[in-house]
Amino acid sequence: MFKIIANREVGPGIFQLVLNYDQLPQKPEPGQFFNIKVSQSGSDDPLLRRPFSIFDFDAAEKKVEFIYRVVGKGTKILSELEAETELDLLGPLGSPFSLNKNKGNVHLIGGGMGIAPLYYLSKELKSSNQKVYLGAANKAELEFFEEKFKGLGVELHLAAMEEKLEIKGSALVLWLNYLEKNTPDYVYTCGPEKMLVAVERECLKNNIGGELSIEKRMGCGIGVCLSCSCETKAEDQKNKRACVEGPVFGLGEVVLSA
Amino acid sequence: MFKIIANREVGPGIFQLVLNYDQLPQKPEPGQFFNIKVSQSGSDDPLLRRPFSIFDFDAAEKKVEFIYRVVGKGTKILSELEAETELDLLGPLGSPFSLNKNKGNVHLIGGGMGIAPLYYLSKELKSSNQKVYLGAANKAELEFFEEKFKGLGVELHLAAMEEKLEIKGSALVLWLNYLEKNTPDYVYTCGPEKMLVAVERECLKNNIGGELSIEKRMGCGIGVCLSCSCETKAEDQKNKRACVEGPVFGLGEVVLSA
Amino acid sequence: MPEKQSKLEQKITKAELNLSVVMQSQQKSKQNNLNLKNPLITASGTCGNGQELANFYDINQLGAFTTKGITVKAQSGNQTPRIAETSAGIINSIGLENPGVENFILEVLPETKEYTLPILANISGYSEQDFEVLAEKLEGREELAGIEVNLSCPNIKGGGMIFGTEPEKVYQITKKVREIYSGYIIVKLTPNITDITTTALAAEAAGADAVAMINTLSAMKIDIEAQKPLLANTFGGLSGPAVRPIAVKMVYQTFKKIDIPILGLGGVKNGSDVIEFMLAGATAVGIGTINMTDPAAGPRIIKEVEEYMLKHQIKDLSSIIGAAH
Amino acid sequence: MPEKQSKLEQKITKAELNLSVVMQSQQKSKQNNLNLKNPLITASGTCGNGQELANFYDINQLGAFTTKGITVKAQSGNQTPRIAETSAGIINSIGLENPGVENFILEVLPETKEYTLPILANISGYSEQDFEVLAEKLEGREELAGIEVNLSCPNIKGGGMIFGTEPEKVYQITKKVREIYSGYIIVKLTPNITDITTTALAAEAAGADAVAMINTLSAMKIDIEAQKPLLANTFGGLSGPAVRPIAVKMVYQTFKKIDIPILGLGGVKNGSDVIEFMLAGATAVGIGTINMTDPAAGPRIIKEVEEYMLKHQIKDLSSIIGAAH
Ligand SMILES: Cc1cc2nc3c(=O)[nH]c(=O)nc-3n(C[C@H](O)[C@H](O)[C@H](O)COP(=O)(O)OP(=O)(O)OC[C@H]3O[C@@H](n4cnc5c(N)ncnc54)[C@H](O)[C@@H]3O)c2cc1C
Ligand SMILES: Cc1cc2nc3c(=O)[nH]c(=O)nc-3n(C[C@H](O)[C@H](O)[C@H](O)COP(=O)(O)OP(=O)(O)OC[C@H]3O[C@@H](n4cnc5c(N)ncnc54)[C@H](O)[C@@H]3O)c2cc1C
Ligand SMILES: Cc1cc2nc3c(=O)[nH]c(=O)nc-3n(C[C@H](O)[C@H](O)[C@H](O)COP(=O)(O)O)c2cc1C
Ligand SMILES: Cc1cc2nc3c(=O)[nH]c(=O)nc-3n(C[C@H](O)[C@H](O)[C@H](O)COP(=O)(O)O)c2cc1C
Ligand code: FES
Ligand code: FES
Repeated sequence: MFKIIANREVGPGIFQLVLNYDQLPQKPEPGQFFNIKVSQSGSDDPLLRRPFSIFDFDAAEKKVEFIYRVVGKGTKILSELEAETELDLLGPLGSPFSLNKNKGNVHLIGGGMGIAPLYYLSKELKSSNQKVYLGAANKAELEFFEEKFKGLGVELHLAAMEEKLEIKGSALVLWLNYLEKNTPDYVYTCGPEKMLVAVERECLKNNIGGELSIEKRMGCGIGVCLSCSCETKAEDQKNKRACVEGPVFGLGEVVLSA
Repeated sequence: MFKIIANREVGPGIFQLVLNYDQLPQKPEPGQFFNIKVSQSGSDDPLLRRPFSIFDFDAAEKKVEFIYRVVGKGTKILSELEAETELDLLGPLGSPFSLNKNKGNVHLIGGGMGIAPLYYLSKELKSSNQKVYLGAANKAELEFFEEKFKGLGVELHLAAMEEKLEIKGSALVLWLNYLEKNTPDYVYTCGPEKMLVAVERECLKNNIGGELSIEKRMGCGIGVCLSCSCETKAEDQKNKRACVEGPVFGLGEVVLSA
Repeated sequence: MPEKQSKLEQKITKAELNLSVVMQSQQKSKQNNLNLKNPLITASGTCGNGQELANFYDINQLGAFTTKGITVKAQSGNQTPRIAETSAGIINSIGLENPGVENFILEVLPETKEYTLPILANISGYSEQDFEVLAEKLEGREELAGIEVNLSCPNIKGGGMIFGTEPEKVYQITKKVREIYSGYIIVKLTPNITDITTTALAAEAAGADAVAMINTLSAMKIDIEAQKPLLANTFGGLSGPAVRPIAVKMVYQTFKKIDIPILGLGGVKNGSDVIEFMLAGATAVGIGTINMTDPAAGPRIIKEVEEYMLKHQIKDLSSIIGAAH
Repeated sequence: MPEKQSKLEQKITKAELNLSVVMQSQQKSKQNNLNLKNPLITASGTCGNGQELANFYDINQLGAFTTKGITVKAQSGNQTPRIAETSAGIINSIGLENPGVENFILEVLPETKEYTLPILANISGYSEQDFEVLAEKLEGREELAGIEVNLSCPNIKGGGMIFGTEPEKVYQITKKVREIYSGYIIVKLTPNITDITTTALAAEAAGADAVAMINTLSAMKIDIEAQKPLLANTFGGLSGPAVRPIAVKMVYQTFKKIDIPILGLGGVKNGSDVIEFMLAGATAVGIGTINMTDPAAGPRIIKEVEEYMLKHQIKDLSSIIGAAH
């Protein structure tokens, strides 16, 4: 059982959800997600759980954190829940980012809510050789993230679409600006699928390895329903499930739709 | 808009819901009800509102109170709502008990949750010549009501099915025991339909006037859907709606089903 | 910056929004069209005859009003319970409680005279002949803009829905009504059918001006404590948000097959649902169950539709009809 | 007091409860019956092939397990999005993604060998002949207790559901499969039909041992921002609590018309829903969508059924089959 400790707006329509847990089946890793039931006990609507990436995790304090944007019915209901409310979560689910390889110069590129999983990743990577490129609509959406990432002491670059920070534009353009002078050995990225496609294209072209995390509509989050199938580029063309084999995939592993 | 001030268990599975209101279209009268939306904003389930009789009303403090038993999905959800939660209510709805006639010796007979509307009625009747007969499953279910009615200074008789209070039995049997020595001029009753049938039969036989309040499954509570139609004993046999012409009817006015 | 600027310049304002829709008539004269100031039409049986809603808003804000279904003779309806709640839906078996067409004309119609919006009378029959009688009685009634022929009521025995599941019957009854009644005719179809386009085509061929879909889905709930059907009538009709995806699909599927307008309904709750039905191909959209749970829904839904139009910079609402195809 | 006492004495305890049900076979030998320790059967396509649920509970606690639908050849399924949420329901258009019957036999069946509960293979075809091929391949496979013939998939073109809407086709396919396959045969019917009893009767006449109802209802959702269908496949099948009242009605209506057992399903979420289906006439009850939202539902539901039995002092669960009639 999970209990809400805090559920507060940290940007325009963006909420930080901090939960306390009794116990977890395993330690959550960066890139994994939880599937959260947002309906009242006994209510059949909304029916499906909502998947959210782990933003932060603290084993000592038995805390798991999420950052979510209010976009529809489920996140609206979630945003109205008060502290002390008990929540029903499934997880941690899915395959995480890989951490253990010797990756050299690492870039993290996050757009919009795709930033959420990168924070816990950045924290766990523990490498000093990390550069983080984040983009969002405006400054207000980035402020919370900026503060958090600064706390990790990583090199941080910010862009916004509606106003000039480092540049006025997307995380992608920001990163591309740096790419030539500063080629990474490995890339982690999460954000709009269009951005993922571009990052993937650029990396494959330049022989840069990396991983991406995608958002697919999910029925179950546990691998039973095949709602989240991704076409692969493997020879056997076997589909992979975003909820089990993903949401993190190697660059070039699955077919993205831009 | 209504806001929960208190929502606490006052008996086994029985809750007292105290609400604050901004404004009401009119002063609620005893026997009227409110139709409460129990689902979260945006959720489509449970779909229908839940009707509850007014237990108490305080215009000075802008408070309206209900007593409800947790019986199913809707009342379960209601019982889990915390103070400060905003609620969507429609009301006051329905036709109230009549108060203004010179009624002489008045009996109030309430069974189970049928006691709820009788408290506000008893309070508003203001007559000293009031005798109240209440019954429930056990003492624990009656304790809260006992205290409240005692506060009104009316003559109070209590019965329980599972243990002996004044008698071991129903409110009906309790009342019938008194009926011969103490014939009322007017009767108000609310409770299980079986009880209403018996009270009605007894009163009609003895030429005692009175009113009863019935619980009918309702679709709308405002008279548009005809879910709550009651057959009448009137000559034109025109149905009456429990939510508009009722829930309070004169004894003998509508056909009860025992 | 320049793009933004020019967008701002072009921006459609609320005052410019045009929510009106025209339900074309098959009868060639333009004056037979049903002109609605917006696509919202109350669904029969869920709004009484309008008076009750007046406590919540002025119903003249809506596109049109449909009265509770009437029959030739007065009906006291089914036994209670007549309503059961299900997941995001309700099952009703009201059983067409109504005063009969004579009293409807004497008592109900005069009350609607105050309304400035088009009124549609919903008619139901136990036999084909019933529909003829009803059409005759209502022919020429100036209070009415048209009639909705309910060939889909699941709550009456030996008639109602059964007519609506057979394209030939739909054709025959519609044709007869068309011969008698000169106003706007909407034929209301049942979703309890393998292929609703067959009955939609039949209605069109017989001269209906429009079809309405959907009426309720045949359904039941069992009281597991009493171990018997919860509704006194055993079966009833399912409506509410639960059925919307079925209704939208039927509208979508029918849109390309017929040329007459569709009144889409089933589970509409918000402005977004109205948009969904219109994108699927509905010209007008019915609001039913929502009136029961949220009597002030009408104007709220209109506001939400307007917000959508502003967001998407849609000046004429009718431009989105069928746009999802 | 004395009544209370005697009631206490007679009281059935949890240990005495008998949840088992027998799905009788039309083939006269008793050994062809499907014996279930309880009525819960996983619904095809909602439980993978069982391994994933093992993280949540031992699926051997259930009555039977139905595998994801298989076809003759491997299928990669429909494009995504394949799922849309609706009010108290979901629409799926998975499109029968599966490895094909050969791989099913080579890869999936061996994995089920660990299970001690009966396994049913769900088969789908694009042509009548497909069903024959599948029946041949599966005939004699000892891992299987039977097959579920899916004549109702709304998610594949030119086959699937269309078979299930025509009683003659249901009869023909069932008869062919019956001639080839000697194990237990359940024919899964579609609710997208005017009268499901016609196809149930056809399945029975052709030798099906049981019928399953319902598969999903044809439905759609439109993405109003993009102004196009949300599912890549446009249409999909509606399941979940929203459809339960329709499913229960169909089971109730069919129970009196056929003599073979009914596997009832559609929107089961709680023990009370299992009871509802059984009271309506189902011998066994499928659990589908609930496994997706609440993977540990199986044992919870069994516990709730037991609680109901204790409350109502029902010793043999099978005694309530059809009791609401
Ligand atoms: C693995 C994974 C991790 C995610 N992590 C985050 C995160 O950390 N922060 C965050 O803000 N969002 C995250 N998302 C997206 C988030 O799940 C959706 O925004 C959310 O489900 C929307 O729910 P809703 O009810 O408000 O929207 P609605 O549109 O009402 O939802 C309707 C249905 O569509 C699904 N849906 C809608 N948008 C998305 C989407 N973008 N991706 C997947 N399903 C969607 C919903 O889950 C639901 O089933 C993640 C998605 C996935 C798959
Ligand atoms: C005019 C009126 C006044 C009432 N006043 C009170 C009161 O003061 N205190 C109290 O505890 N109860 C009262 N009731 C009964 C109360 O409305 C129901 O107990 C409640 O609706 C049950 O909701 P549920 O979701 O928990 O039960 P569920 O069984 O899940 O409800 C399913 C549906 O059935 C309806 N329903 C179930 N039981 C009843 C019932 N007994 N009467 C009418 N509809 C029912 C529900 O409203 C809902 O639509 C009153 C009923 C009416 C009609
Ligand atoms: C209580 C109730 C009564 C109804 N009565 C009628 C009726 O008299 N005639 C008719 O054609 N449809 C009737 N209907 C069907 C509705 O008009 C509408 O077609 C259906 O409910 C689907 O729309 P909704 O989901 O918005 O309610 C009734 C529906 C309800 C819920
Ligand atoms: C994701 C998903 C996949 C399904 N796949 C199949 C299938 O392969 N074969 C089949 O016969 N039914 C399939 N169904 C239908 C279910 O087995 C079941 O009949 C239906 O969902 C109704 O039950 P429910 O409401 O409990 O889910 C599928 C349903 C869902 C939701
Ligand atoms: S969401 Fe069900 S398999 Fe991935
Ligand atoms: S509940 Fe709708 S008319 Fe009374």
